[in-house]
Amino acid sequence: MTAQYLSFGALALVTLWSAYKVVTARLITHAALWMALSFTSVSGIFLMLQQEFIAALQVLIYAGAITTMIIFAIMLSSIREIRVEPQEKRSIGQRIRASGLLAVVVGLVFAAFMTYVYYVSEIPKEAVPDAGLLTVRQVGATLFTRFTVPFEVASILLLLAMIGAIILTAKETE
Amino acid sequence: MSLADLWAQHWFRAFVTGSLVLVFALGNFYITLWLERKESAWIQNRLGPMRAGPQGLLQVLADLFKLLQKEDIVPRNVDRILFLIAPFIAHIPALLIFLVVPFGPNMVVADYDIGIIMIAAVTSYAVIATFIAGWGSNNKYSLLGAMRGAAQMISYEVTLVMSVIGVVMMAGSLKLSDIVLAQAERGVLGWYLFPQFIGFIVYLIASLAELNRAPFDLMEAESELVAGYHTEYSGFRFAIFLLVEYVHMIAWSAIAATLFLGGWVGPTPADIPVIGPKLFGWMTGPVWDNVWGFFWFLFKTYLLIFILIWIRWTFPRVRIDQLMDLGWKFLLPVSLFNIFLTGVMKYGWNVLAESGSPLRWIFWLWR
Amino acid sequence: MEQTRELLINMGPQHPSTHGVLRVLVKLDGETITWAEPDIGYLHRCFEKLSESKTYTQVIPYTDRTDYLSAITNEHAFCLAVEKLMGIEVPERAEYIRVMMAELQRICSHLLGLGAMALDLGAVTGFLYAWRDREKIYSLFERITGGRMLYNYLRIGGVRNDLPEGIIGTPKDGRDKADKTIWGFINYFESYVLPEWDDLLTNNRIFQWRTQGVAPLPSEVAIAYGASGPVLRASGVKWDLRKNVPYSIYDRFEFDIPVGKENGDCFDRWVVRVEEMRQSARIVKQALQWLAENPGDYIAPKLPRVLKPPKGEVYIRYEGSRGEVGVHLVSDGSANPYKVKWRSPCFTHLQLLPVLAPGHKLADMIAIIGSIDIVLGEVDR
Amino acid sequence: MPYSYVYLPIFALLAVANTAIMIGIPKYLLAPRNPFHGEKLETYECGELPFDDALVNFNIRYYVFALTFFVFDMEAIFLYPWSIVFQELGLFGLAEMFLFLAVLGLGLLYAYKKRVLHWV
Repeated sequence: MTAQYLSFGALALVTLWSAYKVVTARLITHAALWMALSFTSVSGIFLMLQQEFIAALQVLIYAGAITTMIIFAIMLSSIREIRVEPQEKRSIGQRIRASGLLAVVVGLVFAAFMTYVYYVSEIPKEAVPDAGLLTVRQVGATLFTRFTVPFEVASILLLLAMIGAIILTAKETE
Repeated sequence: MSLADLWAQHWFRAFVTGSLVLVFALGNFYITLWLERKESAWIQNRLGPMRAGPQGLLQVLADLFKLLQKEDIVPRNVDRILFLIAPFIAHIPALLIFLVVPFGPNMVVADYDIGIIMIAAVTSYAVIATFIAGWGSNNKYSLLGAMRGAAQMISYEVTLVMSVIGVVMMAGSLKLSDIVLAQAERGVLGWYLFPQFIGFIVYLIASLAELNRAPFDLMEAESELVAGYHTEYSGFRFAIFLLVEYVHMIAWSAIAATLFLGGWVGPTPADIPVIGPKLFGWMTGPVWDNVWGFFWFLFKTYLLIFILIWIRWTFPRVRIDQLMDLGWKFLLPVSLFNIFLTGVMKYGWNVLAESGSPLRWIFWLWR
Repeated sequence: MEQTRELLINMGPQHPSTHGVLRVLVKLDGETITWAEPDIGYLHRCFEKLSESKTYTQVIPYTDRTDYLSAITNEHAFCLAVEKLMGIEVPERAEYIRVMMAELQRICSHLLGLGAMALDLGAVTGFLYAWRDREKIYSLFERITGGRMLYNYLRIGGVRNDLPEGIIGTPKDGRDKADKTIWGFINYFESYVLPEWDDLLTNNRIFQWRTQGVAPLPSEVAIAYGASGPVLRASGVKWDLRKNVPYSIYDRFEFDIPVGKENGDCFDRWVVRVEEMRQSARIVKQALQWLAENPGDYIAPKLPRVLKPPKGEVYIRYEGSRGEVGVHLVSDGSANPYKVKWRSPCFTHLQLLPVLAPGHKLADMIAIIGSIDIVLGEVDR
Repeated sequence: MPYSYVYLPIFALLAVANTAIMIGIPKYLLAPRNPFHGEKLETYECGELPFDDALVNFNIRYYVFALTFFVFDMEAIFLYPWSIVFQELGLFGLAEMFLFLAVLGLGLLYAYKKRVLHWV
């Protein structure tokens, strides 16, 4: 079991660290790539939970499509610097603010709060032992029988997203 | 710990099989590169490399050795981190694709249930690698190449996925070995090439675009963008991109062979009528099955590679807007139509198969 | 949302598809060209100034090097100018040899131009097929003149030497003798090469996508910019100096002038060149027939060693492979020309680039450069 | 079997190791190292010195491609489970998916009519 814990710890660390870097990276392209790494390690956590389908979707949609979309969005923005200029000296207050110490503290408080919520809540503390493998077949069998209406609504949602994007760009190019 | 115990450990097995796959990829990279040169020479009334080794077999080695001796230049203005990690990221999906490809009846590294989705997922990293190579180079040609590459690869990824859906519908599984077995049951003429002919053609065109090979090699179009997204790379960093390109070509051909041409399924000498069982009866058993399976797998893969090379040296390059139009306005609707057709035909067969009505022969191909 | 910024890029001087050392500055919006400007002069070799310190005969090898892909036609133009200045009568056999060589050279030059255009559009095989057939012409030329690319073969008043024994061949020669006899080459070219070009490229769907409708050049614009040769004819103007202002013995030959549409695009320029090769082959055949029927060895008149043309000036218009080659020759009566002015068709055509390119994609740029078929050696001289 | 996914990271590791070896060995053992800080280290601009920054903001039209790709990628995700089970669902499943495809097809048609799927 130790290997499992170790790998979970590593994945969690990578996820958190890369998420932190997404916010603090100076170059926006780097931030996008840190985000891709974060998504990837989250998919690793899904794999550890034996949810291969969800893990694959995580990579396909988040690390693939969303990252590509963000990269395209970056191409539209005017941020162009590739090198970071050396910084001038700053006061301690500025440094604290810049180093993200505050963010770390807030994050820790939030984590502590969430741990508390987790302990007092009714959710079983142990992972459900027989959750089993969520196969694609099961997803399909459930999605297309019980959740027909939400499924069709999803198509309308996607359609609206597409039409929205088209209208936006059409306006922009006029 | 004995070797058997070690073999039971997945990480050990992963290392061994991974090394084998790496050797397979590198070896076939070598052969494909040589084949490309010879075949292009053949098409163009030339001899191709002849000096190094018999039929120029060692020419690729000589070229690689030349690249080994090149200075590793990192230009001054590049985004160093992105520039340096791009080849690494590019290499990862090229190898991961082989995880789920069945090389033979019992020769799959890791037979995941989500095989095809995994391939699609892993491929998305190729887009990112291309993009950061182009963006990190801080070169106008590279940037244009990266933009083209990203747009082209995402557009054709959609088409590629859609063209494969038909096969999944026929086989009822995403596992590649299941798909091969489903085809094996149907006999030689039951390969999905025939019922999924539209899907196969769309797959071929889309994989050409996904591979950035002519006539869709727009992101490295040498007459427009010099070398596209890897203009700034030199020495072996450049060679890695070359390697990845060819390994991808092998991988996509292998997947096409698996999905549409029956993978490792093929006749063995023991299948020859009358004399076969007598003369080659000893050529059966699990080991020989794998040998013959691997042979047929390689044969089909190289057939497709041959076709890809043939196409490359025959057609001019299309323009980027024409490529996009082809993808979004033609291939995507066609592949959607293929899904529709497969659905209707399969349903028709399921309904009529038992009825004995003569109408059922219309749907027979989709049985 | 911030406005899109235009991207200014350099195409050339070290670019794979600028046919020599041409630099084109291109402004891009996305991938659409909004502005383009050629920057020339990287190959300037002072041809015109250099000629002033050479004798008339010594200038001929320099003319080879202006449009180095079409050397014979340049020599022909210059020789015609000097002959007109001095009033020299050229022997009939020499005239036929000159015309035959010039038309073979035209085929050779068009082959390379079209092949290079195909290469730029990504059809590497088409380029190598062009190279293969050009090689056959070169080996013929090598036997006739001793040189493969730069010949120095024409002389003022005639040609340097007669055709070698057996090079004409017979009309029955086919593919097997394509690089041994001229008849063999022409038969091979007409029966094998031209259909192959049609199959491989002209009728290729992708090729048509890439060229049809790209960079249309209205005929009035073409005339206003001084376009000539295949570029002008592709815009639907039936203008060929060989027919309209006949020189040498072109009035004795039968051939057609292929023209394109009113708004000639890259595809028209391609088709016109392919057709011109066919017409050139026709002319060569007629010349070969005459040469076979009229053997002789009078190929150049006896002239003094140092030519001193009378004072005066002369202008010759010559239909070169790429358009109108103009030679303006001024003589002050000494052994050296006072002034040689070379009108280069490529130089004129290059000015069309800023007109043709805007509004098209970056990829069309190379199709345009390929279709106006420039040789930088001639542009910069 | 969660462990069977150990193949993914190990394969990725092998790919990275292979790249590192292939780049590293020539770099430190065979290749010349001549850090001449001159024009050699400039980026390629066809033989001219690079001018202007390469990284400009591009036309917004490109963004539509990313979004359309995203929408169809989502659609593909619904298609995968459906394609496995559609034989068991019968006519109902068929109709369900065709409705879904038709709705998204409308989006593609709209994009086609608005001429936004046109590379600039």
